[in-house]
Amino acid sequence: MEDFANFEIEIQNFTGPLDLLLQLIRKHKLEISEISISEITDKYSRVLKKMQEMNLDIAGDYFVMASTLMLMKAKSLIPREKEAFEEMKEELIFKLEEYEKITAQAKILAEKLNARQKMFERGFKEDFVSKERPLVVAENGAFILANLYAGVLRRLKALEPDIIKKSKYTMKQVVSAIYDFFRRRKKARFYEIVKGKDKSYVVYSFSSVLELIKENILKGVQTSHFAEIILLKGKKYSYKERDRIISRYE
Amino acid sequence: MNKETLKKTVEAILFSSDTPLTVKELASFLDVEKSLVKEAMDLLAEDYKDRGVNLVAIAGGYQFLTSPNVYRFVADFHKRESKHSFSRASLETLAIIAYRQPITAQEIAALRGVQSVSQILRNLLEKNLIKIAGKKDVVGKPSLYKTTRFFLETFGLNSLDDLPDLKELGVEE
Amino acid sequence: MNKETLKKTVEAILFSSDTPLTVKELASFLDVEKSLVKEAMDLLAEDYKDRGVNLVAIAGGYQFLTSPNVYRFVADFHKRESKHSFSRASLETLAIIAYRQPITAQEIAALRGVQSVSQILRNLLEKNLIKIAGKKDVVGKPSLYKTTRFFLETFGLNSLDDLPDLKELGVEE
Repeated sequence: MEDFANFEIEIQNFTGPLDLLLQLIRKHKLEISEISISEITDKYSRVLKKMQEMNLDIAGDYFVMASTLMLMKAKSLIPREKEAFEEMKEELIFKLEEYEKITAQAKILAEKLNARQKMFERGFKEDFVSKERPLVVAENGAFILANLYAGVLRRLKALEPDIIKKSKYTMKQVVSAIYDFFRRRKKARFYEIVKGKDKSYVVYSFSSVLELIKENILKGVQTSHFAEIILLKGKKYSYKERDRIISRYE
Repeated sequence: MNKETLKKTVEAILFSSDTPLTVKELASFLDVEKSLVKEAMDLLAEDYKDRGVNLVAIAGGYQFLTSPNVYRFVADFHKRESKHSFSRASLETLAIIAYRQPITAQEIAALRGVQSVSQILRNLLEKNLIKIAGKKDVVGKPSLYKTTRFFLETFGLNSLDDLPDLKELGVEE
Repeated sequence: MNKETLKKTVEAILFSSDTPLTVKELASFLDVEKSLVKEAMDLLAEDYKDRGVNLVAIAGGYQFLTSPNVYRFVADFHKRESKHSFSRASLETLAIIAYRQPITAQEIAALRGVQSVSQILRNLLEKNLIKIAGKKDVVGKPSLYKTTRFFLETFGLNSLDDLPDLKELGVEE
Protein backbone atom coordinates (compact mmCIF):
# COMPACT_ATOMS: atom_id res chain seq x y z
CA MET A 1 0.00 0.00 0.00
CA GLU A 2 2.15 2.80 -1.35
CA ASP A 3 0.97 5.91 0.30
CA PHE A 4 -1.11 5.11 3.34
CA ALA A 5 1.68 5.87 5.75
CA ASN A 6 1.03 9.58 5.89
CA PHE A 7 -2.65 9.16 5.17
CA GLU A 8 -3.36 7.45 8.42
CA ILE A 9 -3.23 10.57 10.51
CA GLU A 10 -6.14 12.02 8.62
CA ILE A 11 -8.05 8.80 8.27
CA GLN A 12 -10.25 9.42 11.28
CA ASN A 13 -10.84 12.99 10.33
CA PHE A 14 -12.86 12.69 7.16
CA THR A 15 -16.08 14.61 7.47
CA GLY A 16 -17.80 12.31 4.97
CA PRO A 17 -17.33 10.37 1.74
CA LEU A 18 -16.97 13.52 -0.38
CA ASP A 19 -14.22 14.70 1.92
CA LEU A 20 -12.44 11.39 1.56
CA LEU A 21 -12.75 11.51 -2.22
CA LEU A 22 -11.54 15.09 -2.38
CA GLN A 23 -8.55 14.35 -0.18
CA LEU A 24 -7.66 11.42 -2.43
CA ILE A 25 -7.92 13.64 -5.48
CA ARG A 26 -5.76 16.32 -3.90
CA LYS A 27 -3.24 13.83 -2.66
CA HIS A 28 -2.74 12.49 -6.16
CA LYS A 29 -2.80 16.00 -7.61
CA LEU A 30 -5.68 15.20 -9.91
CA GLU A 31 -8.22 17.58 -11.40
CA ILE A 32 -11.76 16.94 -10.23
CA SER A 33 -13.09 17.24 -13.76
CA GLU A 34 -10.65 14.69 -15.08
CA ILE A 35 -10.98 11.89 -12.56
CA SER A 36 -11.11 8.32 -13.73
CA ILE A 37 -13.95 6.53 -12.00
CA SER A 38 -12.30 3.13 -11.90
CA GLU A 39 -9.12 4.58 -10.45
CA ILE A 40 -10.87 6.60 -7.81
CA THR A 41 -13.14 3.66 -6.96
CA ASP A 42 -10.09 1.55 -6.33
CA LYS A 43 -8.36 4.17 -4.20
CA TYR A 44 -11.54 4.84 -2.27
CA SER A 45 -12.17 1.16 -1.57
CA ARG A 46 -8.63 0.72 -0.34
CA VAL A 47 -8.96 3.52 2.20
CA LEU A 48 -12.30 2.09 3.29
CA LYS A 49 -10.71 -1.31 3.72
CA LYS A 50 -7.89 0.26 5.69
CA MET A 51 -10.42 1.98 7.92
CA GLN A 52 -12.15 -1.34 8.50
CA GLU A 53 -8.84 -2.99 9.35
CA MET A 54 -8.28 -0.28 11.90
CA ASN A 55 -11.67 -1.14 13.36
CA LEU A 56 -12.92 2.38 12.95
CA ASP A 57 -16.57 2.99 13.37
CA ILE A 58 -17.46 3.82 9.79
CA ALA A 59 -20.70 5.59 9.00
CA GLY A 60 -23.03 4.04 6.43
CA ASP A 61 -22.49 7.10 4.23
CA TYR A 62 -19.09 5.74 3.20
CA PHE A 63 -20.61 2.45 2.03
CA VAL A 64 -23.31 4.22 0.09
CA MET A 65 -20.59 6.07 -1.79
CA ALA A 66 -18.67 2.83 -2.29
CA SER A 67 -21.73 1.19 -3.82
CA THR A 68 -22.41 4.22 -5.99
CA LEU A 69 -18.84 4.15 -7.26
CA MET A 70 -19.04 0.42 -7.96
CA LEU A 71 -22.33 0.85 -9.73
CA MET A 72 -20.78 3.55 -11.90
CA LYS A 73 -17.84 1.34 -12.67
CA ALA A 74 -20.20 -1.46 -13.63
CA LYS A 75 -22.19 0.83 -15.89
CA SER A 76 -19.05 2.13 -17.54
CA LEU A 77 -18.34 -1.39 -18.76
CA ILE A 78 -21.74 -1.90 -20.31
CA PRO A 79 -22.07 -0.12 -23.66
CA ARG A 80 -25.82 0.48 -23.42
CA GLU A 81 -25.35 2.04 -19.96
CA LYS A 82 -22.88 4.55 -21.31
CA GLU A 83 -25.27 7.46 -21.12
CA ALA A 84 -26.37 6.67 -17.58
CA PHE A 85 -22.74 6.40 -16.60
CA GLU A 86 -21.87 9.78 -18.07
CA GLU A 87 -24.78 11.32 -16.20
CA MET A 88 -23.72 9.84 -12.90
CA LYS A 89 -20.14 10.90 -13.44
CA GLU A 90 -21.18 14.44 -14.23
CA GLU A 91 -23.25 14.55 -11.06
CA LEU A 92 -20.37 13.29 -8.97
CA ILE A 93 -18.00 15.85 -10.45
CA PHE A 94 -20.52 18.59 -9.76
CA LYS A 95 -20.90 17.44 -6.16
CA LEU A 96 -17.15 17.34 -5.66
CA GLU A 97 -16.71 20.81 -7.10
CA GLU A 98 -19.45 22.18 -4.85
CA TYR A 99 -17.88 20.42 -1.92
CA GLU A 100 -14.50 21.92 -2.71
CA LYS A 101 -16.06 25.37 -2.47
CA ILE A 102 -17.53 24.45 0.91
CA THR A 103 -14.13 23.46 2.25
CA ALA A 104 -12.75 26.81 1.09
CA GLN A 105 -15.62 28.62 2.80
CA ALA A 106 -15.13 26.60 5.98
CA LYS A 107 -11.50 27.69 5.92
CA ILE A 108 -12.55 31.32 5.69
CA LEU A 109 -14.77 30.83 8.73
CA ALA A 110 -11.93 29.18 10.63
CA GLU A 111 -9.70 32.17 9.86
CA LYS A 112 -12.36 34.65 10.96
CA LEU A 113 -12.91 32.69 14.16
CA ASN A 114 -9.21 32.65 14.82
CA ALA A 115 -8.93 36.42 14.38
CA ARG A 116 -11.94 37.06 16.63
CA GLN A 117 -10.53 34.83 19.31
CA LYS A 118 -7.48 37.01 19.57
CA MET A 119 -9.69 39.68 21.09
CA PHE A 120 -11.36 39.48 24.46
CA GLU A 121 -14.51 41.09 25.70
CA ARG A 122 -15.16 42.73 29.03
CA GLY A 123 -15.25 40.62 32.16
CA PHE A 124 -13.69 37.63 30.51
CA LYS A 125 -13.97 34.89 33.10
CA GLU A 126 -12.75 31.36 33.47
CA ASP A 127 -16.24 30.06 34.20
CA PHE A 128 -17.80 32.04 31.43
CA VAL A 129 -20.30 29.36 30.57
CA SER A 130 -21.26 28.50 34.09
CA LYS A 131 -24.55 26.62 34.31
CA GLU A 132 -26.05 29.12 36.69
CA ARG A 133 -25.69 31.93 34.21
CA PRO A 134 -29.17 33.13 33.33
CA LEU A 135 -30.40 32.17 29.90
CA VAL A 136 -30.75 35.20 27.69
CA VAL A 137 -33.63 35.03 25.32
CA ALA A 138 -32.50 36.58 22.11
CA GLU A 139 -33.56 35.70 18.58
CA ASN A 140 -33.26 32.00 19.29
CA GLY A 141 -35.62 32.12 22.25
CA ALA A 142 -38.23 29.86 20.70
CA PHE A 143 -35.63 27.20 20.07
CA ILE A 144 -34.38 27.41 23.64
CA LEU A 145 -37.97 26.85 24.78
CA ALA A 146 -38.43 23.92 22.42
CA ASN A 147 -35.19 22.41 23.55
CA LEU A 148 -36.08 22.71 27.22
CA TYR A 149 -39.45 21.12 26.57
CA ALA A 150 -37.78 18.34 24.59
CA GLY A 151 -35.52 17.88 27.59
CA VAL A 152 -38.56 17.49 29.85
CA LEU A 153 -40.03 14.88 27.49
CA ARG A 154 -36.74 13.00 27.26
CA ARG A 155 -36.49 12.95 31.03
CA LEU A 156 -39.97 11.43 31.21
CA LYS A 157 -39.16 8.93 28.46
CA ALA A 158 -36.08 7.84 30.33
CA LEU A 159 -38.41 6.42 32.96
CA GLU A 160 -40.26 4.31 30.39
CA PRO A 161 -38.87 1.03 29.07
CA ASP A 162 -36.74 1.43 25.99
CA ILE A 163 -38.37 0.60 22.71
CA ILE A 164 -35.79 0.23 20.00
CA LYS A 165 -36.94 1.55 16.70
CA LYS A 166 -36.75 -1.10 14.03
CA SER A 167 -34.91 -0.17 10.88
CA LYS A 168 -36.52 -0.74 7.53
CA TYR A 169 -34.38 -3.74 6.73
CA THR A 170 -32.81 -6.42 8.85
CA MET A 171 -29.65 -8.40 8.19
CA LYS A 172 -31.87 -11.47 8.17
CA GLN A 173 -33.93 -10.15 5.27
CA VAL A 174 -30.93 -9.05 3.28
CA VAL A 175 -28.91 -12.22 3.81
CA SER A 176 -31.97 -14.33 2.93
CA ALA A 177 -32.52 -12.28 -0.21
CA ILE A 178 -28.91 -12.84 -1.25
CA TYR A 179 -29.36 -16.58 -0.68
CA ASP A 180 -32.54 -16.53 -2.79
CA PHE A 181 -30.47 -15.12 -5.59
CA PHE A 182 -28.19 -18.11 -5.56
CA ARG A 183 -30.97 -20.70 -5.37
CA ARG A 184 -30.94 -21.33 -9.12
CA ARG A 185 -27.63 -19.97 -10.18
CA LYS A 186 -23.98 -20.09 -9.36
CA LYS A 187 -23.00 -16.53 -9.95
CA ALA A 188 -24.37 -13.00 -9.69
CA ARG A 189 -23.13 -9.48 -10.02
CA PHE A 190 -23.36 -7.25 -6.95
CA TYR A 191 -25.12 -4.70 -9.12
CA GLU A 192 -27.92 -7.19 -9.81
CA ILE A 193 -28.53 -7.82 -6.14
CA VAL A 194 -29.14 -4.18 -5.34
CA LYS A 195 -30.70 -3.14 -8.65
CA GLY A 196 -33.65 -0.83 -8.08
CA LYS A 197 -33.28 -0.84 -4.30
CA ASP A 198 -32.85 2.17 -2.03
CA LYS A 199 -29.65 3.37 -0.45
CA SER A 200 -30.04 1.73 2.92
CA TYR A 201 -30.68 -1.61 1.21
CA VAL A 202 -27.46 -1.13 -0.74
CA VAL A 203 -25.58 -0.45 2.48
CA TYR A 204 -27.00 -3.53 4.17
CA SER A 205 -26.26 -5.68 1.11
CA PHE A 206 -22.74 -4.39 0.81
CA SER A 207 -21.84 -5.19 4.39
CA SER A 208 -23.64 -8.55 4.20
CA VAL A 209 -21.72 -9.50 1.07
CA LEU A 210 -18.44 -8.56 2.76
CA GLU A 211 -19.44 -10.72 5.70
CA LEU A 212 -20.39 -13.66 3.48
CA ILE A 213 -17.12 -13.41 1.57
CA LYS A 214 -15.17 -13.35 4.81
CA GLU A 215 -16.97 -16.51 5.90
CA ASN A 216 -16.20 -18.28 2.61
CA ILE A 217 -19.90 -18.60 1.89
CA LEU A 218 -19.51 -16.49 -1.20
CA LYS A 219 -16.50 -15.75 -3.32
CA GLY A 220 -15.84 -12.36 -4.82
CA VAL A 221 -14.06 -12.23 -8.18
CA GLN A 222 -13.00 -9.45 -10.45
CA THR A 223 -12.15 -10.07 -14.10
CA SER A 224 -9.65 -7.26 -14.02
CA HIS A 225 -8.30 -5.19 -11.19
CA PHE A 226 -10.91 -2.46 -11.33
CA ALA A 227 -13.85 -4.40 -12.68
CA GLU A 228 -17.17 -5.03 -11.05
CA ILE A 229 -17.39 -7.59 -8.27
CA ILE A 230 -18.84 -10.90 -9.39
CA LEU A 231 -20.13 -13.14 -6.67
CA LEU A 232 -19.89 -16.94 -6.77
CA LYS A 233 -21.04 -19.62 -4.36
CA GLY A 234 -18.23 -20.32 -1.93
CA LYS A 235 -16.93 -23.45 -0.26
CA LYS A 236 -19.12 -23.11 2.77
CA TYR A 237 -22.31 -22.13 0.96
CA SER A 238 -25.20 -23.89 2.70
CA TYR A 239 -28.47 -23.06 4.37
CA LYS A 240 -27.03 -24.16 7.65
CA GLU A 241 -24.35 -21.47 7.30
CA ARG A 242 -27.02 -18.95 6.35
CA ASP A 243 -28.92 -19.61 9.55
CA ARG A 244 -25.71 -19.38 11.55
CA ILE A 245 -24.93 -15.94 10.10
CA ILE A 246 -28.49 -14.76 10.57
CA SER A 247 -28.58 -15.92 14.17
CA ARG A 248 -25.77 -13.48 14.93
CA TYR A 249 -28.03 -10.59 14.24
CA GLU A 250 -30.96 -11.76 16.28
CA MET B 1 8.68 44.77 26.38
CA ASN B 2 8.78 48.48 25.65
CA LYS B 3 6.75 51.00 27.65
CA GLU B 4 4.15 51.44 24.93
CA THR B 5 3.41 47.71 24.68
CA LEU B 6 3.44 47.41 28.46
CA LYS B 7 0.84 50.14 28.78
CA LYS B 8 -1.39 48.51 26.14
CA THR B 9 -1.02 45.10 27.74
CA VAL B 10 -1.91 46.40 31.19
CA GLU B 11 -4.88 48.24 29.69
CA ALA B 12 -6.13 45.10 27.91
CA ILE B 13 -5.71 42.82 30.92
CA LEU B 14 -7.47 45.28 33.23
CA PHE B 15 -10.29 45.67 30.72
CA SER B 16 -10.84 41.96 30.30
CA SER B 17 -10.74 41.22 34.01
CA ASP B 18 -13.83 41.41 36.17
CA THR B 19 -12.00 41.98 39.44
CA PRO B 20 -9.45 44.62 40.52
CA LEU B 21 -5.82 43.66 39.85
CA THR B 22 -2.81 44.78 41.83
CA VAL B 23 0.46 46.19 40.55
CA LYS B 24 2.21 43.25 42.15
CA GLU B 25 0.07 40.64 40.36
CA LEU B 26 0.61 42.23 36.97
CA ALA B 27 4.33 42.83 37.51
CA SER B 28 4.89 39.25 38.52
CA PHE B 29 2.82 37.88 35.62
CA LEU B 30 4.51 40.08 33.02
CA ASP B 31 7.89 39.65 34.70
CA VAL B 32 8.68 43.38 34.78
CA GLU B 33 9.57 45.85 37.54
CA LYS B 34 6.68 46.90 39.74
CA SER B 35 7.64 50.53 39.25
CA LEU B 36 7.12 50.15 35.50
CA VAL B 37 3.65 48.66 35.94
CA LYS B 38 2.78 51.41 38.41
CA GLU B 39 3.92 54.00 35.89
CA ALA B 40 1.75 52.42 33.17
CA MET B 41 -1.28 52.37 35.50
CA ASP B 42 -0.78 56.03 36.39
CA LEU B 43 -0.57 56.98 32.74
CA LEU B 44 -3.75 55.01 32.03
CA ALA B 45 -5.57 56.59 34.99
CA GLU B 46 -4.66 59.97 33.54
CA ASP B 47 -5.81 59.00 30.01
CA TYR B 48 -9.18 57.84 31.32
CA LYS B 49 -9.66 60.72 33.80
CA ASP B 50 -12.32 62.57 31.83
CA ARG B 51 -13.79 59.66 29.91
CA GLY B 52 -17.01 57.68 30.37
CA VAL B 53 -14.87 54.96 31.91
CA ASN B 54 -12.25 55.56 34.61
CA LEU B 55 -9.41 53.54 36.03
CA VAL B 56 -10.17 53.43 39.73
CA ALA B 57 -8.02 52.35 42.69
CA ILE B 58 -10.07 49.77 44.53
CA ALA B 59 -9.32 47.13 47.17
CA GLY B 60 -5.59 47.71 46.86
CA GLY B 61 -5.78 47.16 43.10
CA TYR B 62 -7.06 48.86 39.97
CA GLN B 63 -10.21 48.32 37.97
CA PHE B 64 -11.94 49.99 35.04
CA LEU B 65 -15.34 51.28 36.13
CA THR B 66 -17.89 53.40 34.33
CA SER B 67 -17.86 57.04 35.37
CA PRO B 68 -20.22 57.96 38.23
CA ASN B 69 -21.49 60.85 36.06
CA VAL B 70 -23.22 58.49 33.66
CA TYR B 71 -24.06 55.84 36.24
CA ARG B 72 -27.84 56.19 35.93
CA PHE B 73 -27.88 55.40 32.21
CA VAL B 74 -25.57 52.44 32.46
CA ALA B 75 -27.52 50.93 35.34
CA ASP B 76 -30.86 51.44 33.58
CA PHE B 77 -29.56 50.01 30.33
CA HIS B 78 -28.39 46.79 31.92
CA LYS B 79 -31.50 46.50 34.04
CA ARG B 80 -33.56 46.63 30.90
CA GLU B 81 -31.37 44.01 29.30
CA SER B 82 -31.83 41.68 32.24
CA LYS B 83 -35.56 41.60 31.55
CA HIS B 84 -34.73 39.16 28.82
CA SER B 85 -32.88 36.76 31.02
CA PHE B 86 -34.48 33.85 32.84
CA SER B 87 -33.46 31.10 35.19
CA ARG B 88 -33.48 27.65 33.68
CA ALA B 89 -36.35 26.56 35.92
CA SER B 90 -38.63 29.40 34.87
CA LEU B 91 -37.80 28.97 31.20
CA GLU B 92 -38.50 25.26 31.42
CA THR B 93 -41.86 26.03 33.03
CA LEU B 94 -42.61 28.54 30.31
CA ALA B 95 -41.70 25.94 27.69
CA ILE B 96 -44.13 23.43 29.17
CA ILE B 97 -46.94 26.00 29.23
CA ALA B 98 -46.17 27.07 25.66
CA TYR B 99 -46.40 23.52 24.30
CA ARG B 100 -49.11 22.12 26.57
CA GLN B 101 -51.51 24.97 27.20
CA PRO B 102 -53.95 25.21 28.83
CA ILE B 103 -52.34 23.40 31.75
CA THR B 104 -52.63 23.37 35.55
CA ALA B 105 -49.88 24.04 38.08
CA GLN B 106 -50.06 20.45 39.24
CA GLU B 107 -49.59 19.07 35.74
CA ILE B 108 -46.58 21.33 35.22
CA ALA B 109 -45.05 20.20 38.50
CA ALA B 110 -45.58 16.55 37.51
CA LEU B 111 -43.88 17.06 34.15
CA ARG B 112 -40.95 18.83 35.75
CA GLY B 113 -40.72 16.26 38.52
CA VAL B 114 -40.94 18.83 41.32
CA GLN B 115 -43.31 19.42 44.23
CA SER B 116 -44.45 22.91 43.40
CA VAL B 117 -44.08 25.55 40.71
CA SER B 118 -46.20 28.26 42.35
CA GLN B 119 -43.29 30.65 42.95
CA ILE B 120 -42.21 30.43 39.33
CA LEU B 121 -45.77 30.84 38.06
CA ARG B 122 -46.22 33.97 40.17
CA ASN B 123 -43.05 35.36 38.68
CA LEU B 124 -44.11 34.60 35.10
CA LEU B 125 -47.55 36.12 35.78
CA GLU B 126 -45.84 39.28 37.07
CA LYS B 127 -43.72 39.47 33.93
CA ASN B 128 -46.94 39.20 31.92
CA LEU B 129 -45.65 36.15 30.06
CA ILE B 130 -48.50 33.88 31.18
CA LYS B 131 -52.12 34.37 32.22
CA ILE B 132 -54.85 32.42 33.95
CA ALA B 133 -57.42 31.23 31.42
CA GLY B 134 -60.26 29.60 33.33
CA LYS B 135 -60.47 26.65 35.67
CA LYS B 136 -60.11 22.98 34.90
CA ASP B 137 -63.32 21.05 35.45
CA VAL B 138 -61.94 18.57 37.97
CA VAL B 139 -62.00 18.32 41.74
CA GLY B 140 -60.64 21.49 43.32
CA LYS B 141 -61.12 23.49 40.10
CA PRO B 142 -57.44 24.32 39.58
CA SER B 143 -56.48 27.32 37.42
CA LEU B 144 -55.43 26.76 33.83
CA TYR B 145 -52.41 28.67 32.52
CA LYS B 146 -51.77 29.98 29.02
CA THR B 147 -49.07 32.11 27.43
CA THR B 148 -49.82 35.75 26.58
CA ARG B 149 -49.45 37.83 23.50
CA PHE B 150 -46.48 39.49 25.19
CA PHE B 151 -44.91 36.03 25.40
CA LEU B 152 -45.10 35.75 21.61
CA GLU B 153 -43.49 39.17 21.22
CA THR B 154 -40.69 38.37 23.64
CA PHE B 155 -39.84 35.17 21.85
CA GLY B 156 -40.22 36.58 18.38
CA LEU B 157 -43.15 34.37 17.43
CA ASN B 158 -46.09 35.28 15.24
CA SER B 159 -48.25 32.56 16.69
CA LEU B 160 -47.90 29.41 18.74
CA ASP B 161 -47.71 27.44 15.49
CA ASP B 162 -44.28 28.97 15.01
CA LEU B 163 -42.87 27.06 17.97
CA PRO B 164 -40.25 24.64 16.65
CA ASP B 165 -41.44 21.18 15.74
CA LEU B 166 -40.31 18.68 18.36
CA LYS B 167 -39.63 16.04 15.74
CA GLU B 168 -36.70 18.15 14.60
CA LEU B 169 -35.23 17.80 18.05
CA GLY B 170 -35.52 14.06 17.80
CA VAL B 171 -38.34 13.81 20.33
CA GLU B 172 -41.75 12.28 19.84
CA GLU B 173 -44.54 13.95 21.71
CA MET C 1 -28.07 65.58 26.55
CA ASN C 2 -25.08 67.40 25.08
CA LYS C 3 -22.64 65.69 22.74
CA GLU C 4 -19.96 65.36 25.38
CA THR C 5 -22.28 63.58 27.82
CA LEU C 6 -23.71 61.46 25.02
CA LYS C 7 -20.23 60.31 24.02
CA LYS C 8 -19.36 59.42 27.62
CA THR C 9 -22.65 57.61 28.12
CA VAL C 10 -22.23 55.59 24.94
CA GLU C 11 -18.66 54.82 25.94
CA ALA C 12 -19.69 53.66 29.41
CA ILE C 13 -22.56 51.48 28.20
CA LEU C 14 -20.46 49.87 25.48
CA PHE C 15 -17.57 49.40 27.88
CA SER C 16 -19.70 47.63 30.44
CA SER C 17 -21.34 45.32 27.93
CA ASP C 18 -19.94 41.94 26.97
CA THR C 19 -21.86 41.81 23.69
CA PRO C 20 -22.00 44.19 20.73
CA LEU C 21 -24.68 46.87 20.87
CA THR C 22 -26.17 48.53 17.81
CA VAL C 23 -26.66 52.23 17.11
CA LYS C 24 -30.38 51.52 16.97
CA GLU C 25 -30.50 49.87 20.40
CA LEU C 26 -28.58 52.70 22.04
CA ALA C 27 -30.47 55.47 20.24
CA SER C 28 -33.80 54.01 21.25
CA PHE C 29 -32.71 53.53 24.85
CA LEU C 30 -31.24 57.02 25.18
CA ASP C 31 -34.02 58.53 23.09
CA VAL C 32 -31.69 60.47 20.79
CA GLU C 33 -31.18 60.59 17.03
CA LYS C 34 -29.42 57.59 15.55
CA SER C 35 -27.06 59.89 13.64
CA LEU C 36 -25.85 61.39 16.93
CA VAL C 37 -25.15 57.99 18.43
CA LYS C 38 -23.37 56.96 15.26
CA GLU C 39 -21.24 60.11 15.43
CA ALA C 40 -20.32 59.40 19.07
CA MET C 41 -19.38 55.82 18.19
CA ASP C 42 -17.20 56.92 15.29
CA LEU C 43 -15.38 59.40 17.54
CA LEU C 44 -14.85 56.67 20.14
CA ALA C 45 -13.58 54.19 17.56
CA GLU C 46 -11.03 56.81 16.53
CA ASP C 47 -10.02 57.55 20.17
CA TYR C 48 -9.40 53.86 20.83
CA LYS C 49 -7.73 53.05 17.53
CA ASP C 50 -4.21 52.67 18.89
CA ARG C 51 -5.00 51.59 22.42
CA GLY C 52 -4.87 48.20 24.17
CA VAL C 53 -8.64 48.10 23.85
CA ASN C 54 -10.39 48.88 20.54
CA LEU C 55 -13.95 49.64 19.54
CA VAL C 56 -14.74 47.02 16.89
CA ALA C 57 -17.69 46.82 14.47
CA ILE C 58 -19.28 43.42 14.99
CA ALA C 59 -22.66 41.89 14.17
CA GLY C 60 -24.01 45.21 12.97
CA GLY C 61 -23.05 46.85 16.27
CA TYR C 62 -20.00 47.91 18.21
CA GLN C 63 -18.09 46.20 20.97
CA PHE C 64 -14.99 47.04 23.02
CA LEU C 65 -12.45 44.23 22.63
CA THR C 66 -8.83 43.89 23.61
CA SER C 67 -6.36 44.57 20.80
CA PRO C 68 -5.15 41.51 18.89
CA ASN C 69 -1.62 42.92 19.24
CA VAL C 70 -1.50 42.04 22.93
CA TYR C 71 -3.48 38.81 22.52
CA ARG C 72 -0.80 36.47 23.87
CA PHE C 73 -0.51 38.25 27.22
CA VAL C 74 -4.24 38.54 27.77
CA ALA C 75 -4.84 34.90 26.90
CA ASP C 76 -2.01 33.77 29.17
CA PHE C 77 -3.13 35.98 32.01
CA HIS C 78 -6.60 34.44 31.99
CA LYS C 79 -5.12 31.01 31.27
CA ARG C 80 -7.62 30.61 28.57
CA GLU C 81 -7.40 30.04 24.89
CA SER C 82 -10.57 30.30 22.95
CA LYS C 83 -14.13 29.83 24.03
CA HIS C 84 -15.28 27.97 20.99
CA SER C 85 -13.78 25.18 19.03
CA PHE C 86 -15.42 23.46 16.13
CA SER C 87 -14.96 20.17 14.38
CA ARG C 88 -14.37 20.35 10.63
CA ALA C 89 -17.79 18.82 10.06
CA SER C 90 -19.50 21.60 12.03
CA LEU C 91 -17.44 24.30 10.34
CA GLU C 92 -18.43 22.90 6.95
CA THR C 93 -22.06 22.81 7.99
CA LEU C 94 -21.85 26.38 9.25
CA ALA C 95 -20.14 27.46 6.03
CA ILE C 96 -22.94 25.90 3.99
CA ILE C 97 -25.59 27.70 6.04
CA ALA C 98 -23.70 31.00 6.14
CA TYR C 99 -23.13 31.11 2.38
CA ARG C 100 -26.38 29.57 1.18
CA GLN C 101 -29.04 30.53 3.69
CA PRO C 102 -31.91 29.91 4.06
CA ILE C 103 -31.37 26.19 3.51
CA THR C 104 -32.96 22.92 4.62
CA ALA C 105 -31.31 20.05 6.50
CA GLN C 106 -31.73 17.80 3.49
CA GLU C 107 -29.99 20.26 1.19
CA ILE C 108 -27.12 20.55 3.65
CA ALA C 109 -26.78 16.76 3.88
CA ALA C 110 -26.77 16.45 0.08
CA LEU C 111 -24.01 19.06 -0.23
CA ARG C 112 -21.91 17.27 2.37
CA GLY C 113 -22.60 13.88 0.81
CA VAL C 114 -23.99 12.38 4.01
CA GLN C 115 -27.35 10.91 4.99
CA SER C 116 -28.12 13.12 7.95
CA VAL C 117 -26.86 16.28 9.58
CA SER C 118 -29.48 16.45 12.33
CA GLN C 119 -27.00 15.87 15.15
CA ILE C 120 -24.75 18.71 14.01
CA LEU C 121 -27.70 21.02 13.43
CA ARG C 122 -29.03 20.33 16.90
CA ASN C 123 -25.63 21.14 18.31
CA LEU C 124 -25.36 24.41 16.37
CA LEU C 125 -28.89 25.35 17.43
CA GLU C 126 -28.00 24.70 21.04
CA LYS C 127 -24.96 26.93 20.69
CA ASN C 128 -27.27 29.60 19.27
CA LEU C 129 -25.17 29.84 16.09
CA ILE C 130 -28.05 28.99 13.78
CA LYS C 131 -31.80 29.36 13.98
CA ILE C 132 -34.88 27.98 12.31
CA ALA C 133 -36.31 30.67 10.06
CA GLY C 134 -39.54 29.40 8.61
CA LYS C 135 -40.49 26.40 6.53
CA LYS C 136 -39.76 25.69 2.90
CA ASP C 137 -42.86 25.55 0.78
CA VAL C 138 -42.35 22.04 -0.56
CA VAL C 139 -43.70 18.63 0.41
CA GLY C 140 -43.10 17.94 4.09
CA LYS C 141 -42.52 21.63 4.85
CA PRO C 142 -38.93 21.20 6.01
CA SER C 143 -37.42 23.86 8.28
CA LEU C 144 -35.13 26.46 6.82
CA TYR C 145 -31.94 27.28 8.69
CA LYS C 146 -30.13 30.60 8.95
CA THR C 147 -27.18 31.90 10.91
CA THR C 148 -27.85 34.09 13.96
CA ARG C 149 -26.52 37.39 15.18
CA PHE C 150 -24.53 35.42 17.72
CA PHE C 151 -22.86 33.63 14.81
CA LEU C 152 -21.63 37.01 13.56
CA GLU C 153 -20.42 37.87 17.07
CA THR C 154 -18.59 34.58 17.47
CA PHE C 155 -16.85 34.85 14.14
CA GLY C 156 -16.15 38.57 14.49
CA LEU C 157 -18.17 39.48 11.41
CA ASN C 158 -20.01 42.75 11.06
CA SER C 159 -22.44 41.27 8.55
CA LEU C 160 -22.66 38.31 6.19
CA ASP C 161 -21.18 40.58 3.53
CA ASP C 162 -17.92 40.30 5.47
CA LEU C 163 -17.61 36.75 4.26
CA PRO C 164 -15.39 37.05 1.23
CA ASP C 165 -16.55 35.85 -2.11
CA LEU C 166 -14.55 32.89 -3.33
CA LYS C 167 -13.67 34.79 -6.48
CA GLU C 168 -11.71 37.28 -4.39
CA LEU C 169 -9.65 34.40 -3.12
CA GLY C 170 -8.89 33.17 -6.60
CA VAL C 171 -11.24 30.19 -6.41
CA GLU C 172 -13.69 29.90 -9.26
CA GLU C 173 -17.24 29.96 -8.04
